[in-house]
Amino acid sequence: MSKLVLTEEETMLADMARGFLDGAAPVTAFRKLRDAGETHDAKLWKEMADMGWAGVLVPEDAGGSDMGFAAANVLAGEMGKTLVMSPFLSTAVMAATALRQVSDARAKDALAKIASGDVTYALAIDEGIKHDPDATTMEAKADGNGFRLSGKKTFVVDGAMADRLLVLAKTENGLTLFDIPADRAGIAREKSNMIDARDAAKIDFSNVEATGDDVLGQVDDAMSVLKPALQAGQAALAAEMAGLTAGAFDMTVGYLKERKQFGTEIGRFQALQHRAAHLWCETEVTASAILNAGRMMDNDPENADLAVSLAKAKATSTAILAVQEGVQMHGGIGMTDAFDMGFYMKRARVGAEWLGDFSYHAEKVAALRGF
Amino acid sequence: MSKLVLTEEETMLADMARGFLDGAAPVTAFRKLRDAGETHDAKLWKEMADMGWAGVLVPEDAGGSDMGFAAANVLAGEMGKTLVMSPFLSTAVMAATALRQVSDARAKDALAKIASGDVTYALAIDEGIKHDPDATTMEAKADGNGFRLSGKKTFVVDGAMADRLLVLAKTENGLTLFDIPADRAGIAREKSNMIDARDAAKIDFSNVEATGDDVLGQVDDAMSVLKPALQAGQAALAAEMAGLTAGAFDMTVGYLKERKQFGTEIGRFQALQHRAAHLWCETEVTASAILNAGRMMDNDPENADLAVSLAKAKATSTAILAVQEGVQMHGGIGMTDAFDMGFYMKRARVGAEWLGDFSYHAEKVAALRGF
Amino acid sequence: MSQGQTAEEFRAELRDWLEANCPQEMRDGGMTEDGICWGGKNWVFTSEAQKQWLERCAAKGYTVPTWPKDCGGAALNREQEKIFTEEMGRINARSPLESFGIWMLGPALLHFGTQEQKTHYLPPIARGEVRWCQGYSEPGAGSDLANVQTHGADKGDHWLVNGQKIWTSYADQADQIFALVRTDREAKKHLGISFLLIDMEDAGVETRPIKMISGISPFCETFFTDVKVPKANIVGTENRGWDVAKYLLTHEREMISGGGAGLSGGGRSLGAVLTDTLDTLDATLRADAMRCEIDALAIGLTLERYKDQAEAGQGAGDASAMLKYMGTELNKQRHEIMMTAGGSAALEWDGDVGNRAGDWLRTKANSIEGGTSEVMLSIVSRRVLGLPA
Amino acid sequence: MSQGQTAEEFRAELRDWLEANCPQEMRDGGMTEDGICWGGKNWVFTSEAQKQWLERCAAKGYTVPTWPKDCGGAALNREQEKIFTEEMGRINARSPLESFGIWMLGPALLHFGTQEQKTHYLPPIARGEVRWCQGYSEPGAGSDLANVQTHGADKGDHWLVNGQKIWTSYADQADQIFALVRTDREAKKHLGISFLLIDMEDAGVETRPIKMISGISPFCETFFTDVKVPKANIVGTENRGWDVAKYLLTHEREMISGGGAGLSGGGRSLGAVLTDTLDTLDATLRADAMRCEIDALAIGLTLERYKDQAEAGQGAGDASAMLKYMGTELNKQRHEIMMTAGGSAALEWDGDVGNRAGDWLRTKANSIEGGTSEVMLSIVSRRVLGLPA
Repeated sequence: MSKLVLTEEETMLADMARGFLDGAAPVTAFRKLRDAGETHDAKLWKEMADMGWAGVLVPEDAGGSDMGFAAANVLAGEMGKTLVMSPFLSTAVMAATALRQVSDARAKDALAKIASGDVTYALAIDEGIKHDPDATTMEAKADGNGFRLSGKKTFVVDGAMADRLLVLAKTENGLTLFDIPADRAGIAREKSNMIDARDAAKIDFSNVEATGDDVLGQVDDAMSVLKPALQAGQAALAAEMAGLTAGAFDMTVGYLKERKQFGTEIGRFQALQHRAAHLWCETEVTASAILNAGRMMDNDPENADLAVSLAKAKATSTAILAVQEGVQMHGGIGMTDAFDMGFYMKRARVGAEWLGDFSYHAEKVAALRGF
Repeated sequence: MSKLVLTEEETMLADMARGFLDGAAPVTAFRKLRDAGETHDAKLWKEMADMGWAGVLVPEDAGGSDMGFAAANVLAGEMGKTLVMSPFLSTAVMAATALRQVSDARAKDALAKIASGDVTYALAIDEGIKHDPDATTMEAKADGNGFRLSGKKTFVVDGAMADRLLVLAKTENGLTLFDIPADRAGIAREKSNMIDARDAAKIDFSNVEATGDDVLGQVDDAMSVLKPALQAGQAALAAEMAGLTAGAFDMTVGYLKERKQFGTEIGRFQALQHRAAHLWCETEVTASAILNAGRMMDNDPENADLAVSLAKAKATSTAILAVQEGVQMHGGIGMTDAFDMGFYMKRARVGAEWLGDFSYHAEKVAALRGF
Repeated sequence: MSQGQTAEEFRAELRDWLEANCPQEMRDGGMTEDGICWGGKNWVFTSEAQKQWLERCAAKGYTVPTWPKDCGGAALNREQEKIFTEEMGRINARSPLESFGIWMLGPALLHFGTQEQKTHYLPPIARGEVRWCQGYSEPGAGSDLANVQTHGADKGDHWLVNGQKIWTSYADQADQIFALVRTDREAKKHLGISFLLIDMEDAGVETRPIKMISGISPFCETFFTDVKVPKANIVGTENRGWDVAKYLLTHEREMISGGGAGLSGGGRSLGAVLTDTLDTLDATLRADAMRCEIDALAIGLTLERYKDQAEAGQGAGDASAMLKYMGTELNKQRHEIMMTAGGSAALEWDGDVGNRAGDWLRTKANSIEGGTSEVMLSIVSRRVLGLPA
Repeated sequence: MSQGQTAEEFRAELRDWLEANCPQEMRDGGMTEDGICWGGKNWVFTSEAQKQWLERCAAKGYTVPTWPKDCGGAALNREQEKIFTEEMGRINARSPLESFGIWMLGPALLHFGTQEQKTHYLPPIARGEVRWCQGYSEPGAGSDLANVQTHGADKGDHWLVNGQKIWTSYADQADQIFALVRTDREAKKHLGISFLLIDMEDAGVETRPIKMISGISPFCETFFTDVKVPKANIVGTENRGWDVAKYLLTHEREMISGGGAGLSGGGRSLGAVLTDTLDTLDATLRADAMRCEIDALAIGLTLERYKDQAEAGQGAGDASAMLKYMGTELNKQRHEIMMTAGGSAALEWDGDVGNRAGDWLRTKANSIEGGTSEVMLSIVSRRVLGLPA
């Protein structure tokens, strides 16, 4: 197994990403989009595609940069620091990973379009208020050579803007994953008014036609395609949350050093020092879990379950702590919309929930550890 | 409902108890007993009986002082502060409460002997490692007009020294509570080597004879007698733990004021100040729960379940926090046997476990609050 | 209700009155942001029932049940107040009126005001005719409340006030403001402050809402430019306004500690709230909910205990910092748990579980406003435990 | 094993060697207090197998696998060391030898010692022939380790040492002690201390065990009265012993952080330990166990990451304070949870669940010895985060 240190390439990638994002997508850019009610920045996504980010998990022969999961996590982490709005997780990480599980010309073509930034994807998986793919009730009824999809999906991240949807539905003997255009007849998308100001949609499928060609992978066997995709998404989301944590933490430590009260910097108060120090310790420990998840997915994907759930669970609890401390230590100013900390708090909450919350992954860790 | 303030009588009782115990049973007395391997101080118990403490829940016409549950909690709290070793909880609180549920001459006689300090009791209830009266498997087989008891009980507090035992056993259609002398043929008692240096025993019952007269209350209906007794014990134990918490906390705050390091009192370090302050807040909140439990048991015993489980759960978590902070803030000295803090830590652990741990009572609270 | 009434007579009479007078629509217990009646000159009743309910309660003194009758109250004693809370809770009645006048200025005037001030200012508060806001904090001062820069220059019969306040709750909707103003720049920090009453319509008073992370604007910035404040508009003694402020902070702490979490008056079980949206609770969620429920019950009892103590003549004093700290931290935790239980539905503004996210974000201010949790812990540490400063 | 070996060749050879040489009795993974072999002149082996296992490992350099060969080690690189840990874990082999010589003095001598000191002192440590203890703390100094009063008077060819140390682990069973001694009373606190090596059999050295709350006495007080210490017995430079001590504290932190919790080398799942004694875990217990397990795994990976970083030339430095803090706090929590799961059986000394109570109480020292958690947090705060002192 590779070492738990960033490689030289990874460090360079992080530096390069940071440099680009500080210019092209600082938090002020997020604020502008939020204020304008925009949930997608097409120009930014095109630039990311040009840098090979959209194709980070696309094979080179499909035009990708094929840098691997650890590299994808590095990018997600840097995006997290400045709350970058992009379809990176749904398209470049999850959809690409799903498509990679299938080796046919159609999938290769789809991967090429992801890498070029020409097509975006969203995953229409969940139906209830908690992440639970196994509880899918939406039906894909056999109809001649194809299927008819009817049902509702919720919390479809990037679902309002995506060009295509990966849709999970029940078929006769199991679950099947469909890859269909988002504008197909019978699909109605309603954009949700999300607290993190990002794109998520409720999608209604009313007798939507799907052919056998629209099936990604095998009928009744969605999970062999979907599971690696979800894992990749969970790990990258964990990395994004660690980035977000770092962003919030840096603001907080900066404030502790600069803000004066009762005649001295508040960072001189030991109670705050120890809480900040504890938080930093948690971020260090979280970083190890995320690095490990990337390594496991790249080197031993069959056995990456524990590593991924560990990373998502730990990143979630650390991010929640970081934004709580961030707001509290900033005092009243941290509560105002004019200040950025609230953005971090809201995004942390959405990240905590998406693709399985702390409990969901803690239960997985417990099961894999024998209790 | 009576008010959640100590009455004048209760305040006087507390002051009087403190005065007596500081002289007769300070922590040094506990240490002496521990060093000598003694788990009972007969002379002390006799003095307590003379003051009416053994009969705190015994009706006046049976020679008791009949001060009520809130008063019993006051006494338990004061004993907790200096780790007083006595059969107060098993005998004066639990056995007396059980006996009070039965109005016959035999019970009255037994109550009189409790009040006078002449007879001590222990409750032989649990068989597994966790408190769970409903899981009793020990059998009392019908045998002529009487019963034959066979099985094992564990964690019988005061079980090695008690004169009599209240034994919970399965009869044909339910559970039955027996009140028998501890030296009856077939009973073998083995004293456990407890971390809190108190009396607890494993007791083996081998075909022990019991007559119909030995049944306390009705056959197959142990709980109508036992449940109030356990509740009284749980509340008084919660009070003892709150006293123990106060004892440990006072030592800790005293140490913070006096101990110097890096050239100043360690109580000047804000991180320790805030932790101490938080702990004090927890003790205040715990005090309310305990006062409320006493009031409910005295005024509305039928509906005291929630109040009692709340008190035991909260007292447990606060005590565990108090001794952990107590040891940590004292540093190395707090870890030595020569220092008293370790006694508090060990007793807190036993108190946490006895008569239902945090989880046990938290589950009860949840059930009573509808989840 | 007469002085000679027994508790049970009082309860029976009250129950009958409530039955006859509380409109059905006001029996939904609604303590959401939308359900509250704040009163004031600009108040627009959300329904005829809300108006009726306020008027009927005001007529009986039930908007401020413990205040003296000549101040608009019903002069209930502690036992009667408990019964009042119980009976209101029994029919799930909404509070007829909430306001900073009731919570804050009222207690201050009852303690420090002249008889004339009491009968002048309090009855309109009790009737919901005048809405007050609070002007304590200033930009940059944060937790250091006594760091007051807003200045009142002595002009004989009035002070000429200049300066700026921040976190003035609902100042844009208030009729009057009670404010801390520095009236002696030479004195020590705590000894040159006066507690003044100012009309928001006075020339020179301007206010600007602050948008919060929860999307709403419950707070404002308020600016004073050459505002004339008559000398009669002072509560307590000149330059001793800090005494009034300190006294009020205690009240504010108790209020914030219990209010948000619905602790007094038997709030709904957290677990029951969670099982509204989820069939089963995962181990970690259930464990968190149980701990939170235990703390909520114990803190609720502590509020009761302190009220009982107050009636017995033992004021909470610095221990009110404990109530404020424990209550607000609990409330934040409670809303974190509710967000987790609400899943993706809680991530939308006004989604299927209502404005749960807004309420959650609002709680984050609880441990900042009215003195931060850190200030509360320092108060306990120094003044209750006597640890060295 | 030769330098040119591939990883897989090394693994195969090691596996064969372990299979042939590790006695069956030594394959129980026993890292309980009783199972440890500490070595030293007074050591009494608990079994023939323990003796054999030590001798066979020592002959291969496997008691100190990463030390140079001329110091008694096997000169394994980081990759080989990982394989070594994995293969030992695979057959559940006990560690052949543990000692303060291995953990503490070894690293100090390898970094600061002369070549002569290395080859003189280290091989006997590696063979388990000499047992060392540590003399840092002094009565009353607590966390203020540099507050050294034990004095060494310069007598030309030796120092005459007088003073007292406390918390000297197993000093009553050790052959030698490495101690901080003040050799310049005029210099600043940190600049007058030397790091000296002293024989416990020297005239004037006395030791007295301290009984702890766990009932055992792993620590002693150690007294020095006119003890002559030759000038050659210094590590590093005179009066610069604090540099050595600081370096060692880093090692100690990493050791304490991982050691107790069995974090490196895939310790057993906490949940699995709990379900040994309980059929089902209540919600709160299960939730606590899950959180603890997640933290244990993440902290274990962090230890691995820091080792990998060290090999890549990035020392942990002050961040080792993080490892110490997180590891010891976790270990305390883990044992609290195990006590709860052990129920009444865990409340007896040596009850049905072994000495669980003793182990639990022992962990309480983890966050005190080798620098308290508070000191660790202050180190992180100041040196890592750069917050003002």
